[in-house]
Amino acid sequence: MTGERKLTTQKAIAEAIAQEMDADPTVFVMGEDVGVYGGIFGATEGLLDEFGPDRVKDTPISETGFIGAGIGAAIHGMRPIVELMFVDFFGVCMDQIYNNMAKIHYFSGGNIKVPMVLTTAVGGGYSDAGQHSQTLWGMFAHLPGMKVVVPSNPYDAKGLMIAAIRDDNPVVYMFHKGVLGLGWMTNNPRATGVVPEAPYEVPIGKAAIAREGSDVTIVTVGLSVHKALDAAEKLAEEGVSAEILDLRSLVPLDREAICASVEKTHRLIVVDEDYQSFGMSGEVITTAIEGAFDYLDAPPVRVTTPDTPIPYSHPLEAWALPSTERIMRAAQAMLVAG
Amino acid sequence: MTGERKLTTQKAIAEAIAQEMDADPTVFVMGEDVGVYGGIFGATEGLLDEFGPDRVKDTPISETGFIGAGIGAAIHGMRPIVELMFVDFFGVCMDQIYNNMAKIHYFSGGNIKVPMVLTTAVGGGYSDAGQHSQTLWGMFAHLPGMKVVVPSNPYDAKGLMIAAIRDDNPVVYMFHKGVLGLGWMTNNPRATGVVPEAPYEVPIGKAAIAREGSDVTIVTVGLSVHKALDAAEKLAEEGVSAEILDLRSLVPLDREAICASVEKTHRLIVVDEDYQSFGMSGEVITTAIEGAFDYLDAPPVRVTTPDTPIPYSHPLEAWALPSTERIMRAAQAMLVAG
Amino acid sequence: MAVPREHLIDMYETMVKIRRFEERIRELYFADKLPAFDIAAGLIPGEMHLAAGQEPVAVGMRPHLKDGDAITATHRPHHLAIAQGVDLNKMAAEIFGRDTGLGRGKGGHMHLFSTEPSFGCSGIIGEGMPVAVGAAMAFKARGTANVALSFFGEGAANQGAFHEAINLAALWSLPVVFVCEDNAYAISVPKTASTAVTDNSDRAAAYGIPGVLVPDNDPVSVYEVMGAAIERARGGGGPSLVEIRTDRLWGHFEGDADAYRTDDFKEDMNERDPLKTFAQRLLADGVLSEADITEIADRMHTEVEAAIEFAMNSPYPAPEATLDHVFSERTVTL
Amino acid sequence: MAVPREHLIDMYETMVKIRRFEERIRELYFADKLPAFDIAAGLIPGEMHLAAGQEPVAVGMRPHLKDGDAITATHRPHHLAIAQGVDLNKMAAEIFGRDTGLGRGKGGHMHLFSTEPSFGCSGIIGEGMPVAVGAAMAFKARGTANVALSFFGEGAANQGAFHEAINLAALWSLPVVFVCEDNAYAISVPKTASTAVTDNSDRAAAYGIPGVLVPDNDPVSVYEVMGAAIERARGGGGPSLVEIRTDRLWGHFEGDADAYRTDDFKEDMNERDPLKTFAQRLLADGVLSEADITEIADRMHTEVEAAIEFAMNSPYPAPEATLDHVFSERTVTL
Ligand SMILES: Cc1ncc(C[n+]2csc(CCOP(=O)(O)OP(=O)(O)O)c2C)c(N)n1
Ligand SMILES: Cc1ncc(C[n+]2csc(CCOP(=O)(O)OP(=O)(O)O)c2C)c(N)n1
Ligand SMILES: [Mg+2]
Ligand SMILES: [Mg+2]
Repeated sequence: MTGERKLTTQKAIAEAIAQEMDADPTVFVMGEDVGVYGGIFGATEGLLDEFGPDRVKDTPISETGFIGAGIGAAIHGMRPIVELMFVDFFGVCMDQIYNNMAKIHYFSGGNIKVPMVLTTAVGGGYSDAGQHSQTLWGMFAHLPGMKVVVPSNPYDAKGLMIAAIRDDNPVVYMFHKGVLGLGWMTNNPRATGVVPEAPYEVPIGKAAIAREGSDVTIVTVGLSVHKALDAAEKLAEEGVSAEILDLRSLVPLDREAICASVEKTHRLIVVDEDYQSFGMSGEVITTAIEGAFDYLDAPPVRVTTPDTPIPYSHPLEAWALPSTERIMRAAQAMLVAG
Repeated sequence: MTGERKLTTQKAIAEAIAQEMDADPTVFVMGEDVGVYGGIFGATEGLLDEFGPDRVKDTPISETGFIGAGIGAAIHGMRPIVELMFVDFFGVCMDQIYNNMAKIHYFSGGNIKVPMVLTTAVGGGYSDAGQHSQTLWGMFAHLPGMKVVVPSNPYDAKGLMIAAIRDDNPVVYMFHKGVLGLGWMTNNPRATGVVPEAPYEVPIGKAAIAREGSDVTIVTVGLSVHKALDAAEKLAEEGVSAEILDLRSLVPLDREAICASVEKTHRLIVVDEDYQSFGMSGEVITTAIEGAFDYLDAPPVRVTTPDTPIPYSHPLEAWALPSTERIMRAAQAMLVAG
Repeated sequence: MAVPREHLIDMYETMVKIRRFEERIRELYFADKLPAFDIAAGLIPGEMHLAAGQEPVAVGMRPHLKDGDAITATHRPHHLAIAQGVDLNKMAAEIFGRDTGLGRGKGGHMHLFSTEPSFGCSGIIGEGMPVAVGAAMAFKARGTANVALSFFGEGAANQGAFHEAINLAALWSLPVVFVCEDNAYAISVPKTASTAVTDNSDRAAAYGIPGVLVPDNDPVSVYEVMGAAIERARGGGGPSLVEIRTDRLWGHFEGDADAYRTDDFKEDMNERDPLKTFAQRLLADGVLSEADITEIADRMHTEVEAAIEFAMNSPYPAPEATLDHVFSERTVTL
Repeated sequence: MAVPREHLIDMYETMVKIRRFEERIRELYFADKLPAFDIAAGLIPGEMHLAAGQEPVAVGMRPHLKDGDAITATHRPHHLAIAQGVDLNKMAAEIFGRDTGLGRGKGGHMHLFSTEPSFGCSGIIGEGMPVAVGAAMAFKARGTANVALSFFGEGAANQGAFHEAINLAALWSLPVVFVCEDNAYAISVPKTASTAVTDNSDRAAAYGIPGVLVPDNDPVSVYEVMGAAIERARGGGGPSLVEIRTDRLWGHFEGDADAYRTDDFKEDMNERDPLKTFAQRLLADGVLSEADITEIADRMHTEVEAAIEFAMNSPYPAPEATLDHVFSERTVTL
């Protein structure tokens, strides 16, 4: 039964890339340690053996250089997949990403396409400290011209990767380390799931209802989807029915899905592993306010990472990042209050 | 009457820097064209003559290099003022800004201070196109560890600059080109105003009520304060009383002032020259929702730059950026609807 | 290398065309901006960086280009675009912010993008250098014998992108020619105050590639050096780094008081104006007659005028077009 | 340069201390993480980059340091911090995430900051290089005869920050020594696959400064070269660039299967382990006796053990301390 075949998210990503490389000779991969190592988080595992060093290129530690080169290659007929090892490193190369990759199509009045996928690992929870644990998706989503996708499970990871590679626009593909199912990360049962073998797309810009519910809507993305699902299971025992919306992409943002769910449940919690202020949590709440103001029975609430660098020490980090417990407390407080 | 002395915002900034350099030998300035040229936007006008090339240093076009050097100097007893010519250039040096300047104090558990001011020009409206017209303050405010100030007038510009230089934390000081009163920019009468000669501080983190009103609160910052004031004057003729809150700083954000004004007027419009989504407009609205939900008579509205790169052609840019007309239309629609 | 007569003439004609274009843009830039200069006003608002004096850099490479070659340029792009043969009408229209422009008015003078020929530029120092590397990667992968040329100022040679891009191109032996237009100034900052070495061509040693200096802003010297570098790249010999000493005759941007350069400096520079000196040389060598010179001027001026007229008679884009072209439509679906 | 006996002994002792520290961290890192390795678990969660084999780089500069000198290091910082004399207790406590740590548990092993001596490091490749330049600016401005030392891997030498920082230091003739620790690998990528030249010391030519190669991971060679470079910088002679060939004996981080390096390579490397070879040489030269060697090992092990104990007996910070130290209090008001 191929339909019942299970993969980890990491293997689903690597499979998606392999299938597209197979189908389209213009697709190639480059980045630090994507070759022999297979990517620090395994996103390019096995590709070097299958496709050789011309299509799976290890690079120097020159993110401005090789991301800019990805843009040039994309303009000239290739479909590069370029890995920025950790999203935290964006600062050494953001000009190429936000001012160049994301704007050339616009500057050219639509004449030039930049079909490039920028893959990058996001997220914390394993004490990798303040320069290796950020998500930063709110910042990428703030800057126009790039799609931003964040899969939370193996099925979406494969389908979104295939959609991203085939998309004629720049797509930033953020994979959360905690949903990859890596052997050396804390075991996460939801990081393994059924993944069809044949290529398929998951449309970019459509949220998914990860769990249906009627009392409160929890909008989130990435690893926090799992934390929200855990919270929802426990809340169900307390008689609270939580609906969980997995955004799957921040750009385009599925504002309709947010409002539709809020219209149903009348309550909104946003769970965001990114920094609290000036980011995703505010945007999602504002979206609900703009589209479903009259339906809200209580002010929406956010469960986020506070506006501090991510601390190293385990008790601090565990306190700072959104947790199942914090989500539960937020829901309980809201349902009592509202 | 020194109390009645008038300066442009640009001259107020240069005066503030000069006075602090005079008072404190550890203060120095570096950046591209800050010397003979006096800064492309005049923020360092006259300083080279007064303080010489050791304290007013022209740099190569090496933003990572000299912003990083500012950090090193700040750690070792200096108080550098470092100019990033346009905020749009952040992408070539953001690692030094957000991962280093903004985080060292935290990483060191408070043992190391980085008393540095990063000055930068922001804003559009004069057809400088998509890599020279952005404000991006929402992005800076999203990333923890740096204060973010945005003066809208000469008095605040001087006082905030002095406060920033004396602050022991990194401060990003964003001056909007349209409020500087430069001879070669479209004349803006509000860019000239009374500025006391003696040094003074304007506290970082306190919003100012730029105009009192009772029907609707308009929260904004930078040049849009002026547009909102123009709109308020016209709205007054129509019998609408708008209160205008000039945030002056995004970090710290004066959430109390936002909520207090909304509690008074029951209506909120946010005017933001930054990109609409995942930025300041959502944060201000969410702040009001969190703090003054029950006071709101209508869903807050935003007047922003859409999520597109800033277009070059005048009719496009004029349409894209927040304007007095758009602010008026928003207020009118809200007061009719609400 | 003997320069064929038709190349000499072609280079001269192109120099005239470039200079005329820059002069006309300059005139029209100031229209409706004076007496109280307002950068936001007039037919062409915004910053305007003109390349008068730097024509030799552009025309010297021109005869060596082939279909499919790519150029990445800077905030000062007109001379290179014209020399490569970018559609002059569309380029002018873009500068005037019109719907018929290369970017339908969205890009403006610092963001001129063309597909045939492949030209791009940007407002960020050093931004184009890695892009040229990527173009060369595509040429290599697709097996076309094309070359990517990356132009940048001497100020840009201190930007990290310079180092990363050249190392990549050298490492992967890609068909790129890196060309530093050394006009001795980055806005007001002289090269001596920004660059720890005298010649950026010496920096080629850091990447194990050839570095060549063209010391004299002479189209023929540029022709020779660029010919060799392009041939080398096209033949699989890898990248090289060329530095060309040139002159920016006018201010950094229009409206720049240019007070940071002495009158002596500016006088010397104007005396060695390459357009004048090249014309004199072609006359002296009998390549062109006085009548040819006049005819060329007329023909080039007419061509430029036609482009300016095309631009000025073109409509502005509709304001709501702001929202177009952030993303393209999807062309591939399952 | 004859090396004084006490420097030889000091260097050896410090090598022993570093190695012991790395060994103990390694052991404790794996505590509670195995059999199913979980990076988030155990006494020391997160990434761990150890510098066993690179001790010569650290101890060779040590005798030349003065009070007030500054070091910026990388993600692999322990050897340098120990050699500079950073408080070992606080450093260990930081690695264990305790409230008594250098950063009260906020920074962790990649973010060790000390004021006396002035030490900093970071998790971003190349990030410390410009910071060292700024430290040197402050030394120059304040008239102290101090030097800033910037350490980075050979992988970092292809990052733009390398270029920008060295150009600045050379241009302004600042007291900085740039030291490339060439262990031939950046994670799995060999230097040959990342760097267009063989020796990064040759890149000094791009900045008109001295470039020196130390080819042999020998503390005495490092001592000599670093002594000259530091003296030069301290005396106002400006920066230099030193590349030291060294060996990373273990994986890139702990848990790395290190499958990208051949067994032969690893065997050779272990055979030339600098701790062993330096001990042999000091024995052969009569600088130390077997008894000295044992005594030093005991003393250094005891010192390391005390630091580890201090760390493990220290309390964790309170969770809410997360919110502290984003900003400092204001110390100056009007
Ligand atoms: C990253 C970045 N930093 C600064 C600037 C501002 N700027 C625009 S042009 C210029 C000078 C460029 O000098 P050079 O590279 O020599 O080119 P030229 O103007 O002389 O042609 C500067 C500093 C910029 N556009 N991008
Ligand atoms: C800007 C940036 N890019 C990539 C990384 C990921 N990374 C961490 S260490 C490393 C290899 C560094 O190699 P090298 O500079 O030779 O130092 P070594 O690890 O050998 O000591 C890489 C690529 C990073 N931390 N920062
Ligand atoms: Mg120049
Ligand atoms: Mg290395």
